[in-house]
Amino acid sequence: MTNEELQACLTGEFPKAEVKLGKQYVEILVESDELHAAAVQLSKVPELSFDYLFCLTGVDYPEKMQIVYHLESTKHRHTVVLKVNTADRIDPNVDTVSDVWQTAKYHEREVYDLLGVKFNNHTDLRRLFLDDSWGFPLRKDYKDEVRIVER
Amino acid sequence: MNALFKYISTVFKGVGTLLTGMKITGKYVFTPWNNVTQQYPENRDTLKMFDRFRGEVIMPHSENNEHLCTGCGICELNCPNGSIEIISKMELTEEGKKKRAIDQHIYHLGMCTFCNLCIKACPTGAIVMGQNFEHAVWDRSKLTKVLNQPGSKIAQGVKE
Amino acid sequence: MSETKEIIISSDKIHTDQYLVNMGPQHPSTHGVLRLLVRLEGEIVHHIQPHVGYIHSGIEKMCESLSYPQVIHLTDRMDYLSAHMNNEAVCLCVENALQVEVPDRVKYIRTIMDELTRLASHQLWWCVMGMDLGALTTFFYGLRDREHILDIFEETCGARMTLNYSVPGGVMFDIHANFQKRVKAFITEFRKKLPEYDQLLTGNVIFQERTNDIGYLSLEDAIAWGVTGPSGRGSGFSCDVRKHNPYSAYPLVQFEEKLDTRGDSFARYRLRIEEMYESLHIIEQLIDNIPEGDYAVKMKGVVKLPEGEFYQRVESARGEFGVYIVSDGKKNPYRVKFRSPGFSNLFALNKMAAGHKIADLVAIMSTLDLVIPDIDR
Amino acid sequence: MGFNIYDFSGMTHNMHLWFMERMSPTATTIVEWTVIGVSYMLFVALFGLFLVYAERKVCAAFQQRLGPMRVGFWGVLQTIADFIKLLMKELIMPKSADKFLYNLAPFIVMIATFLAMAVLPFAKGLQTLDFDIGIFYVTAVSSVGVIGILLAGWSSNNKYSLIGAMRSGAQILSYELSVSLSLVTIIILAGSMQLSVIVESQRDSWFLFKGHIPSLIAFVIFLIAGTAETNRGPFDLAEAESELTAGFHTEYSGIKFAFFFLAEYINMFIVAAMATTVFLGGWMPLHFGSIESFNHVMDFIPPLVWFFMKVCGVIFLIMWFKWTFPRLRVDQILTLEWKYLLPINLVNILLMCLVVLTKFHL
Repeated sequence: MTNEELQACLTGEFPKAEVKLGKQYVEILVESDELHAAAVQLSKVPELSFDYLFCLTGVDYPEKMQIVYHLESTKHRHTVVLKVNTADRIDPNVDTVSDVWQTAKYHEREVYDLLGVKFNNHTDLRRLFLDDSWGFPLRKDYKDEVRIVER
Repeated sequence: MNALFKYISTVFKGVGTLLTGMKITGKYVFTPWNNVTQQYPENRDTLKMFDRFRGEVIMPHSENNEHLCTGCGICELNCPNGSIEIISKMELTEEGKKKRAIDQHIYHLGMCTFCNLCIKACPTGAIVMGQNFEHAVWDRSKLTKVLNQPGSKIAQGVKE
Repeated sequence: MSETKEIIISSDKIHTDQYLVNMGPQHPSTHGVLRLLVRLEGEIVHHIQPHVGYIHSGIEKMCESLSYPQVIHLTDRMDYLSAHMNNEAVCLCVENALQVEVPDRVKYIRTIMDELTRLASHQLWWCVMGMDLGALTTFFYGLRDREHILDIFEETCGARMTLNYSVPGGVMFDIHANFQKRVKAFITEFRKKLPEYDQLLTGNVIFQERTNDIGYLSLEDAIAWGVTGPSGRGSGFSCDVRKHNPYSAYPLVQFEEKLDTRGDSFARYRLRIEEMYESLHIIEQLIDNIPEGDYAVKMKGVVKLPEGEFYQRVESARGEFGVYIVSDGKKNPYRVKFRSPGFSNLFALNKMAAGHKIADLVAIMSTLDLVIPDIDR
Repeated sequence: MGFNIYDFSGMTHNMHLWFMERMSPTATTIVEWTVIGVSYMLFVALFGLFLVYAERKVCAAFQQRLGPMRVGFWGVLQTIADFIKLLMKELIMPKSADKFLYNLAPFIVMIATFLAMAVLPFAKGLQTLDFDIGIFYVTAVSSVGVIGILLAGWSSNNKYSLIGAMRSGAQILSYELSVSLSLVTIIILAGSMQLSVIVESQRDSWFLFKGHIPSLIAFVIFLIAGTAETNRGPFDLAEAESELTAGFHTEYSGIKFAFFFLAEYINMFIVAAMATTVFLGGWMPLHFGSIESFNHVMDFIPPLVWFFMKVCGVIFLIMWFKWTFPRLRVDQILTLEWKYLLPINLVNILLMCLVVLTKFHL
């Protein structure tokens, strides 16, 4: 499917979500309470069948946290970027997708570790790289006077 | 009977593959003149690094103790790790104008990652990569170097 | 630790305890500072919990305060065995964002460098694989051949591993005058040495016994766990970025994406060996046809990306490497995420190795070809 | 004292008489024991050092390297330097180790090696004990060493050590069978278990050639099983560097580690010496049936040189195995023994019986 076709298809499938054609990929922005349903739909609908999650990350914007899922379908070879904004920046919460794509389990742990995003229903949400006492280093307001030298 | 035949052929095939492997290693053990060891400190005289090898940042000086550095600080800006510090000073030119010049080009070898960005950015080609790679010292402070030699001055005709 | 609570199980007749062994952070076969918490029963591995982060260096955080050319030199230090692919990924991402078209010469040089890096990485993987299985001599044969590639790198790029050769808009230097001659000499030499690898290790009956039907990973699991590269292709997961999202000079060359549906250790092993042949084939097609031209396009002194999000996928030696850059229009990225192949591959280890023996765990880990800084970043 | 390089029996006999003239029989026995003991210890230390050096050089040659080159000419003093280093190292003991067993283990391993060495005929007359059950004795005492390994693994209170020791136990117990059976094949041929008799009956032709194919198969099986007995690669599961860091001797340091290390190399010597004695004619020179001049030249080389030449050749072969093959897995090592070596061995004994009954070997 080309990006335009994919966009049309996604608009039909997700009437509530915001689907737009980005520079590279089709981007779809869903509400955080609809994330899990959307993820299931994206992976199960035969025309879409996004079965391969190749990148999961979070971005700390001034007002919100955004979790970005890069998905590919190994059957149709089309790619989509699924985005979800959290309501709260300080104590962000989204549903886990690790039951849909297994690899998300550890990617979500990484995002939790570095950005402090909590994933609801995650089976094993512990920090991955850092100590429990550490802050969330990829947040923009993270300060570490010892280890970070500002130039 | 078939099973017995299979068993025997497994044994012979297995031994055969083992002997093939031994042939390869045997080929090398009996040709010791093909050894690839380089005896490093002993071959220091003949050891020549490639001319692009990035060993350390140096500032070449001419025989009149002149270099090409104007003290513009572009290398300092381009360095990702803060290995370069430029201390500039103001000098009076012959016409009596004030002009910025280099006082000390400080280079922290211990922080350098040899990424070549400073050399690529240098507008006058004042700094280059040297081939020396034997950087081990007993004292960490010796890794901080001043690249411009004492008493050196900028060569004639170098413009910022 | 949550694992310690559930270690005691007992059967009706014989009372057996499972026990926990820490493999790593200092362990010869984890190739770095990876720690595997392994739950064993006798020799049988029941569960593997990888603990990572021992050399987490915060590269993504560092990148947020560096300019784009400076970001590139840090990517060398993640997956140090596919340094050039990592460099190239960031460069391609920046070039796509700025819509810069690089000269054909650059594309050719980058592709040749990619494949040389892949060869060097696979050579090191091969010799370490042999060493993990106890055949120590392979280690030196692999390194011996890898030395030639490193010499080529050193002559052209100035460094042996942390190349930092790609820059936005091109490459840092033009190729050295000896480059083509040396590469061709290496190919002739290595085409003679590669069959020896097979004779020494692949055909060996002990090796066959150690790898066949060990560490099975199904296609579904490979996709679900995002196992890419030769490890994923060993399960039949067609995931070669060079084929599906071609970049640089890959659209111009003929090569095959080798797939194997067996999904065991030997499939992953054999695919890497075959990939070495394919890499040689790709280089042979390009090395004589490097077009004349500039080795870099002129870029502005300060590279600024337009506002937006950019993603670039490349095929590194271990699998799919991705760079995700969020830019707010300044000279440093707002957020950089590196999708490292090793990270996803590692966590499929439990799926593959559970139920096998300790020795198999080591072999399976070897076939995944993990580089720990790539996982920890 | 009647020193004869081709026959030491006169010399030893004269020495015995010389002591007897000057001392009481009890004192003579004590002095003789001491002399023998000291000379064995010296031999073990020196030959162990030589073997370690040889291994490093041979391994380097297999890997296209040079090996140690710095200490002394071509690094000949390297192992001595290493030995001094090991002597000076601190002896570390894990806090919760079983102290008595932990300290005992290296000595048991060492004692087993010394016991096995006692019957080896180095040259004519240069043999300490000449039992009529020599082969039986060697197979018996060489398996005492496994107790040391098991103790070391158990008492270290380290899971890696324990796994290594258990592997070693399973391995040595099974391979003991193959070693003995392959020696039985030759006992059938020789009709004696006394090592001096076995060597003597190979005067005209070595058993490797005399016994035709059955003895060749027995030789190969003996080499494989012997390598496994000594815990060397490809059967080095007990130490399995990439799996168990160092296996049963993970927790040992300094001189106690050196004991294990030395014992491994001396065990390799014992296996090679047994292979030499039983299959390759011991200290007997190489003879070809009717080529008189050739046989005469071979006779000129002293038996001691013959013995060590053959031993070094076998040791080189064992090293060749180690530096070529990947390690086997623990279940494969048992498969190899019980499914391949043992049945082949039993059939081989039958074949050998046929050879002997049909007088084919004469």
